[in-house]
Amino acid sequence: MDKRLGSLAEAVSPIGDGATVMIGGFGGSGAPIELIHALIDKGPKNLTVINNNAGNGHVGIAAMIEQGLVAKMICSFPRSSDPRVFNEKYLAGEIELELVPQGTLAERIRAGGAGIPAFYTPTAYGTELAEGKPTAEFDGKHYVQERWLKADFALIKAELGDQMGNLTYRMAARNFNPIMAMAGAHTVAQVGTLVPLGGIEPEQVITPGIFVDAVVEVSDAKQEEVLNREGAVYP
Amino acid sequence: MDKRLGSLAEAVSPIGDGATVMIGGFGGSGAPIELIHALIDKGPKNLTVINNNAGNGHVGIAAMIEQGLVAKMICSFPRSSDPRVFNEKYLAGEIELELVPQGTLAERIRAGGAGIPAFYTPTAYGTELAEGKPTAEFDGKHYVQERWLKADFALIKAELGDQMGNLTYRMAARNFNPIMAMAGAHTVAQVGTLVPLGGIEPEQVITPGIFVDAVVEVSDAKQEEVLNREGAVYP
Amino acid sequence: MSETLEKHKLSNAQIAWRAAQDIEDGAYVNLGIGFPEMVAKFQPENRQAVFHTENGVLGFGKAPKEGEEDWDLINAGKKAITLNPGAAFFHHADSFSMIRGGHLDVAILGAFQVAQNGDLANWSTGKGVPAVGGAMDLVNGAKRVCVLTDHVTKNGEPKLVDRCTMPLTGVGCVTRVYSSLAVIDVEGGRFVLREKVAGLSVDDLRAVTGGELATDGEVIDIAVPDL
Amino acid sequence: MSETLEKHKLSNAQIAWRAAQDIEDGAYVNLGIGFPEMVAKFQPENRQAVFHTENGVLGFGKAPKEGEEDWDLINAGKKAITLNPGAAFFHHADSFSMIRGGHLDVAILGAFQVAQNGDLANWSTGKGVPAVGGAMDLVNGAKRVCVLTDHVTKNGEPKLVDRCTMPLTGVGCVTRVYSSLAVIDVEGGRFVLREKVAGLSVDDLRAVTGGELATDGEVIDIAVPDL
Repeated sequence: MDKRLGSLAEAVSPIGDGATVMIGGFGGSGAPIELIHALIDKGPKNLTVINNNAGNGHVGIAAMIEQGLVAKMICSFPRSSDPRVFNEKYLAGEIELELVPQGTLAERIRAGGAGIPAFYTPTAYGTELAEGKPTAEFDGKHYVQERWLKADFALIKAELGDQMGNLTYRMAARNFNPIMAMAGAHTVAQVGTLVPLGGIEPEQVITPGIFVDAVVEVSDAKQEEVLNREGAVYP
Repeated sequence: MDKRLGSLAEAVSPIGDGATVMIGGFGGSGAPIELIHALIDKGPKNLTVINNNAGNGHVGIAAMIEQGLVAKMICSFPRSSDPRVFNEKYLAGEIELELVPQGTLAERIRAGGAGIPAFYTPTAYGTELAEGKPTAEFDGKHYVQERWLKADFALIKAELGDQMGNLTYRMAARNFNPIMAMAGAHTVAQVGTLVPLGGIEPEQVITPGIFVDAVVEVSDAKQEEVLNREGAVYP
Repeated sequence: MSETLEKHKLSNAQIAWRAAQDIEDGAYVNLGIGFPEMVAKFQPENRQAVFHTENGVLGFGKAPKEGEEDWDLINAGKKAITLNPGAAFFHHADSFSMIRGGHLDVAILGAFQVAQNGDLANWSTGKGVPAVGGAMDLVNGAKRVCVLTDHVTKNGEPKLVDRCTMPLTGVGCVTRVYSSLAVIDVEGGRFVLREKVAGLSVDDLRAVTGGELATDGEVIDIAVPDL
Repeated sequence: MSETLEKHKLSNAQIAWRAAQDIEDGAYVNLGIGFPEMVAKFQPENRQAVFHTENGVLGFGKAPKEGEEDWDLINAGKKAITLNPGAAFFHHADSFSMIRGGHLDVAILGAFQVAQNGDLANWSTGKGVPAVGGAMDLVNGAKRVCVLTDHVTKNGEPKLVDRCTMPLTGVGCVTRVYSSLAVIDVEGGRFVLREKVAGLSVDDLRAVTGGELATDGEVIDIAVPDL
């Protein structure tokens, strides 16, 4: 078993038009910029992208949107220091938005990975974000039924990885990455360092390899926040 | 903030008659034997105990049952190499059993800790363990609705702990301990070694301290399996 | 009236300071993006609160110096943070398990409107690109949900209202409001005045408060330092 | 007939060997307690399966030598195990997320009865103290659910039946049966014979099989080593 791939292009090659793609990260931390940019190079259209945000500046997810790859965003907070790309498309009616409370987004993704088709949450009860959703009462309190969220692909960023797909994450760059690894039918991880088998202590593995299909090393990965502060534009 | 307690007796002192108590461990691994035995010394009655099993031999949960503390067990597998204590009480109608599939038990506990009052699972659909439970169809497949499981107390075992309640676990002794820590209204952890703050790397914390109310060091903890192989009996 | 209000009203720092005094030692606290973040600065000595941020950190500390930021170590507002000893990282589902599961003692948020039944509107003006973040989870999960806010809008309209007219964040969720003029509990479907700025009467406050502003025992003057 | 069956039937080791040949390189596999555990021993060379156990381990290896057990390192049957390089530990909710979430390629279990519609009964005889463990999760979660079993009970009754009479573990879940006499797929509400022991005819098998035993293309003789 060896899940290592030699190139980013190979890693994103299965992603075609109309795919649903989860992309890890919260703002710039944990965003798999190199995988995203390789996907832009490949250029599939009509993607549905699931991420907490909707891109910042002109790199990463913002660049995907700017380059016309994205038909729909599922996110909790499509705002950033420079949200122009998404905003303009959204206000022009050129991109669809499914707005999901952040905890519900996380739980729906986790449910997708865990085989739980639906669950109840107090979040959003009585608000417009729960309109049209089934509700139920348990022990005198009201809850909204939410459905799992799965994706054809998950693109994530990790710190260490091995050939079986075991992963660790760097500080708060963990965020959505482990649960998206679970919910993607085909999960690709870019890792800062590929280590030999046993290079991650079994007790310190955060994402067990069973959730990961491909691993590609990007030892000089860029941080989205840093790119944006430099005014970078992709491509 | 200092969650350290000086004695096992102090750690179990809030647990009174009729309480629901989650107890970590899978078989002997991860079972907080010293906390359990301290609880036997205190002697509350009519407890509901949640554990994967229902005790083995004459120590730990088996000893709790033998000493008459337990009115009801919620578990998935009340069998062991020496299940006499539970078996006799059960067949005599002296102890109640709620049998829950293991994954549903784990998910119900996790849901209790995560504020999810109910969820749907394919597990047990069409079987007698789903009788009387609501069912629903999603995308053409049938599921059973299961409710969260919470407890007044959780007694767990960890390897390292600090004064804020951050914990790590030893190998497969992790099992139910982290999720029970989440689902217990008052969670007490016995830890093999108390380390200073910062003694656990923030990326290697398995149970963040927010889920833990009290920590007590038991540096010479016994392993249930070893005790049973020695024929130990408590008290 | 508006001049009187301006003269007596607390600064944002003073509101944050007042809120900080109610956070007990050992509390787990989530501070909303922006103004509520100031609460952390005003923790009383000898008390240690542990701060949670939705993106998966417990136990973070002050902002780093400029130039020393690590952009993998940020809070929910995407600002750089540092760690205190005993900090922990975890993924987003675990982070919101802490919130939704009732493990946070206090969430402190801003508000557009708070209603006397505890309804909160703080996420959408109904215009532009909508964005919600974690607010709806926080208001349904934390044991206490506190709001920091100016008592009135820039146009002098009450922000404490009979009934929210803006899109709701949560239903019946707010437990206490720290406004620029008062400390008010939400109890039994009404506002209950606990503290007020010294220069205004209860009736002055009623004039700028929507809904019922009740009293229940003594109303004391808010004591805050100059900030 | 029963003497003929006894003469031709495969040993448990041979059944386990046959099942092992269908496990592809890189597969994630959960083996039930007892007889199915033997499958691990018979992995073809040059193929590497990763074994999962419900109590929170991926990538475990052989049993340790007697006296070298670490009782914190056990499998779901509470037997001591060892780790292979690349192993990982995780908690019970994550472990069953792997199962329920469809991440396991194969689950291999024992059976009391398998019905032609794929129903499985393997957890309760209806007597004594009931115990279910993880079986109900495994049969609803793994991509392929395979059963290892004697073809008939000790009394000669079919274990492959028209309809289960014992308490069900799962509905329509079994995909393949490796019995002591045959390899049988469950497809379209019937048993489809793929392989059989050399000494018996298809009609011989039908005589000891409940429900419909269909054929669909060639039926080959099971090739297994002496074990």
